[in-house]
Amino acid sequence: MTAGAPTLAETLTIYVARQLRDDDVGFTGMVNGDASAMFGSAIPLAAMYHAQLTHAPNLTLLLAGWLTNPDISKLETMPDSEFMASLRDLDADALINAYPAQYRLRRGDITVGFSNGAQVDAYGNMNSVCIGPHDHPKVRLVGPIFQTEHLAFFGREIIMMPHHDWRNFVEKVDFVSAVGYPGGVAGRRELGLDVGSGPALVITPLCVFDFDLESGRMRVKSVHDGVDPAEVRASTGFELGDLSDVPVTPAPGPADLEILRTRVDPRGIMLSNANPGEAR
Amino acid sequence: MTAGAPTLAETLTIYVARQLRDDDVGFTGMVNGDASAMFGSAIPLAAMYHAQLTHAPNLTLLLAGWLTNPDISKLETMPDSEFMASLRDLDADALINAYPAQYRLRRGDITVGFSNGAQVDAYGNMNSVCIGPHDHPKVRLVGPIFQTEHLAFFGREIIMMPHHDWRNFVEKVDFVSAVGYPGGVAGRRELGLDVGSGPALVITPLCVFDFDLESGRMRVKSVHDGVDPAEVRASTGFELGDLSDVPVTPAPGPADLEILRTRVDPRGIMLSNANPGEAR
Amino acid sequence: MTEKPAIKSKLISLSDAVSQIADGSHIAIGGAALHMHPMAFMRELVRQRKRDLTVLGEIQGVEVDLLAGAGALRRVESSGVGLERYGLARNFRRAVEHGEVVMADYSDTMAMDRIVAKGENLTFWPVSFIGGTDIPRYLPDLVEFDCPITGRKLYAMPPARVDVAVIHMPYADERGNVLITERRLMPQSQDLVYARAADRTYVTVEHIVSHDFIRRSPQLNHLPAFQVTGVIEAPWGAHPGSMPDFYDYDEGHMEEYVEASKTPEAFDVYLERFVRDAGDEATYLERVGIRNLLKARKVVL
Amino acid sequence: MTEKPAIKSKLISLSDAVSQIADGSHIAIGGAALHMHPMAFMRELVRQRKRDLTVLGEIQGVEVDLLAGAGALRRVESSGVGLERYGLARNFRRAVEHGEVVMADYSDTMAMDRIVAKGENLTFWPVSFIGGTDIPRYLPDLVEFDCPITGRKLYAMPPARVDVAVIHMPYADERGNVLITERRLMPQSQDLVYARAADRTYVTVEHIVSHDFIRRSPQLNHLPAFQVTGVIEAPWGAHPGSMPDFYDYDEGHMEEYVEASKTPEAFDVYLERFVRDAGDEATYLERVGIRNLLKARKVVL
Repeated sequence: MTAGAPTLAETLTIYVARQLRDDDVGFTGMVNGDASAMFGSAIPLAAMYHAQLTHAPNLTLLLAGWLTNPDISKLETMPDSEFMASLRDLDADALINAYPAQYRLRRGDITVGFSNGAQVDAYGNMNSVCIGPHDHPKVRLVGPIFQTEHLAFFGREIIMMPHHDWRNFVEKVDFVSAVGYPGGVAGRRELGLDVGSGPALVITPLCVFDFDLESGRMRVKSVHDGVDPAEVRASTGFELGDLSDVPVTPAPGPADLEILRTRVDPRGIMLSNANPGEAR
Repeated sequence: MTAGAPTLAETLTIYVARQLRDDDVGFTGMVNGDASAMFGSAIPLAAMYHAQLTHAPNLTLLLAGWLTNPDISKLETMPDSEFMASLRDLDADALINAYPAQYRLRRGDITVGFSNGAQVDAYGNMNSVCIGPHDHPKVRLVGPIFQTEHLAFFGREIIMMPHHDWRNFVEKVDFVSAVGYPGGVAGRRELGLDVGSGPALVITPLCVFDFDLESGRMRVKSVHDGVDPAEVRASTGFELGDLSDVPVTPAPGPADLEILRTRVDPRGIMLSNANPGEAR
Repeated sequence: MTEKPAIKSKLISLSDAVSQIADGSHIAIGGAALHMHPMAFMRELVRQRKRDLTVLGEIQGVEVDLLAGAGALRRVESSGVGLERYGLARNFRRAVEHGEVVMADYSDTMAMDRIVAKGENLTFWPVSFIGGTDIPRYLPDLVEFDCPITGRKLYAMPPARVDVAVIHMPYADERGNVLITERRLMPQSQDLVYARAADRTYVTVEHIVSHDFIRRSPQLNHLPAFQVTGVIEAPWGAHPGSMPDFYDYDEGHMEEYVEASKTPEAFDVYLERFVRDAGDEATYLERVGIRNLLKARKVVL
Repeated sequence: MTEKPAIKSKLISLSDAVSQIADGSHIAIGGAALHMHPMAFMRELVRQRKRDLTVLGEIQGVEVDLLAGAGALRRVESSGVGLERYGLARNFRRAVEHGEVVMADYSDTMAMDRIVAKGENLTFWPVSFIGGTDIPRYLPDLVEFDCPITGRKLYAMPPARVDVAVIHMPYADERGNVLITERRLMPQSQDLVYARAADRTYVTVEHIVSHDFIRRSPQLNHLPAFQVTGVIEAPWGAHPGSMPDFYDYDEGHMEEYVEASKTPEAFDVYLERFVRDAGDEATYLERVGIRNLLKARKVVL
């Protein structure tokens, strides 16, 4: 069970867990599709639950905003929707059955969130609305959904991108459905957005990005073990600057890995896909 | 049980019941104090329930906005508060346990309401805030409570005044906490208030008033059996005009009275006070 | 004694309810993605060949896709349309890409707040958080204004037009009281917002129950009769989507649906077989097949 | 492996909780009239001689009257203060008539909406229905403006300042999860609005229960721990008012209270005996007397 080198999913789960604080209130929705579900739901859920079991027992896990501190380890299958009775009936602290939900969205109750989008641009703006012009889109996508609020109201947003490709890491998104740092932190302030919110990290199958808060531009913070920085550059549609000193994304230690494998995901239903970066 | 001439409370209950339509949604709170409770709660509740048993079976009775169609006849004592567990547990269609409540206040879900106040003036304005100037009141009263909304949003408001005295029927109230017809219906419209709402009747221990919608002034619609119109005039602090042709408030028929005594208030807990007009 | 009228029954047939929906109506539809949508009502809208409908809500799914594939749809006002594990809603996507359907893009909160504003009869709702997005660019009815208190730039969002709400619920009595079981899911709470915002509200239910059944649990009666226009008994009414406490979504039928939605021609065949030619819901369920239904019914409670 | 910190307990003593309340605080207090107020907390505010408090809520009662009678109150922002069958709140009335306490008069809906606006972090709330009343005349922070959509005259009402919320609830665990029984009364739902609007929220409860007790009924956990600053076990914490499922209001003690409130001198004697000299809640309940408590406890469930 605990043998074997960490998979990328495991490495990223522990990496994300280490970003979490004991006083965090973390929010993730349930995303579908193999790679999307891994990046959008499984890694965030497993990371928050791992953090609760280790350094952040008081972290609050808000599943889709309506299930508080569910016991993720009791999941028998990975839910493919956030609206299923199997989630509703999961052992949890609170089941919110009212609209609006209990957490105070606009007050910043959520201190860390997870989201993804079809496109993200150099300034962390996101797009899940359309490819091509809005009036005659080449591809009509889902819509803004809760992405707008994620980047406007949540504390640190961790953007989980299941695919890393120059077509979805673009200089400018075709439709801004959620706002990063156009003009940096000062630009956010001018737009009336909370400067304590916005994207903190972007995590892909190849690397981790963070942001230069002055310029607002995304920059490579680390590349994953075995990834050539040149591949990151080739897969990214905007300028990344000098990548020669970029470190490797830290690997999980054996203790963290053991907890992950035996207590967070004992049935192997969340992180079992050994290579979530199918687009790589 | 069914012998005996109608009491004033019984007469007024049946009178109010006859104002009610099959498609009405009626709202009353629970008011305290002997005469106030009789006028403010017992008569409206009994009237709505009587209407449900007779000509208006589809009328919706909303007790304090949070209990829908309670079986009033099952009450073992008359509740002296709208926040009591004995009301909460009364046999009913719906118990609203959310804020805001289910009914759509500002949309006019409530088509008929009941309220009272310390003062009411010639234009149907009401006051439950203070006697004397607001900054240094002679008497500090309760506050605007829900009175403002009653007269702004409910359809026909029936103001139930337990005391009829020149000190509480005044030319102008000391503090307008709810608006009648200043400047008539046109005046209401100018104030941005719905012209389909506002006070329809004012019922006292002496008489029934309605309104001249053009001038907005209150006028005597009927005097109760045995009341001298001169007593109404002497007890009213504003001009009432010619009262020589004013009819007598109609008496209930024996069938209505029997239903009231045997099915609406079988324990005699609602309308048992023979003379609710203690201030008379 | 006055002649006593009867207690009104709000129970009507599916076809009578749908016949009361005018072409061009703005309809808030309950449910989310693959779940709890009033699908029986949707199919009857298709059977009666309704046109130019505007659908609104938050997180639309198979219900909008069905209407789009049947050519019943003109406009969607929502935060999204998708089929979860089945990906993009293909009929919807095609209709928007071909300019046949217009999508008005709101964020989740905006999509709900404009419906809340309608229900509360507010003249507008203040939106503070869309500066820098392209959302206002395509919503010409938003008006920029300065907050009267803080001077901050805000958008005034008008209340939504909601002619009709249609939601699918577990239980109702004939009078129109609607009961939801104790552990309700967020979309069911949102359905109540739609129901209270609309000018007329139709509720399809899995079971019509007695009035006494309702009165035993008044704290679960979330939509009292006076707020309901009509109730319709529609067993399996959310199929092929899920209905909590009753059935999960029907994987077998959804695969058939999604496959058909890949081309307009295939989807027309689907519609003919399962909706138009089927003629009613009993025949629809017959053609879906009892084996699919039994499989979907195996939910863990 | 990182060192594992402990699960935080939010359980604190009544005196420690009250010591965290600064003079001059703006406090939203739960309950209504005679019911469900956090009275134990009020008594401790008096014991610790807090001053210049502003109380806000909707339908205040004996809790405001007690603070007024103890000289702890500067201002009330609410739709009303009253004692139901016991009439006007005499200490409050006297304090307002003597200019010692200022009452800011809001209608019920306004009183709630400004607290909702605080919780939702809205910069203002639009009020449409107070034209012709004297309400805006005495609320100088309301600003008239024209609806950006309809041009209609409206008032912008700023969000309330809510430094602290204090509510009394049936159950909580040590972590701060708060459980209300299934049939909750409207004031309990309003308490949740206060709790979510405040910068800090203290919850007194009849019983501290296990974390597992909460997890058996997550649908009744209406205030998850992350929204709670501190929980305090306070049996009979709403006394002399009522607490549904536990006790009715105490008629015997209320009569004594109301009689005492008729003069400042008599009320000072009351305060000395039941609050200040009593020193803590156990002594308060001892002096109230077990016979009064047992009588109030006879509620029909």
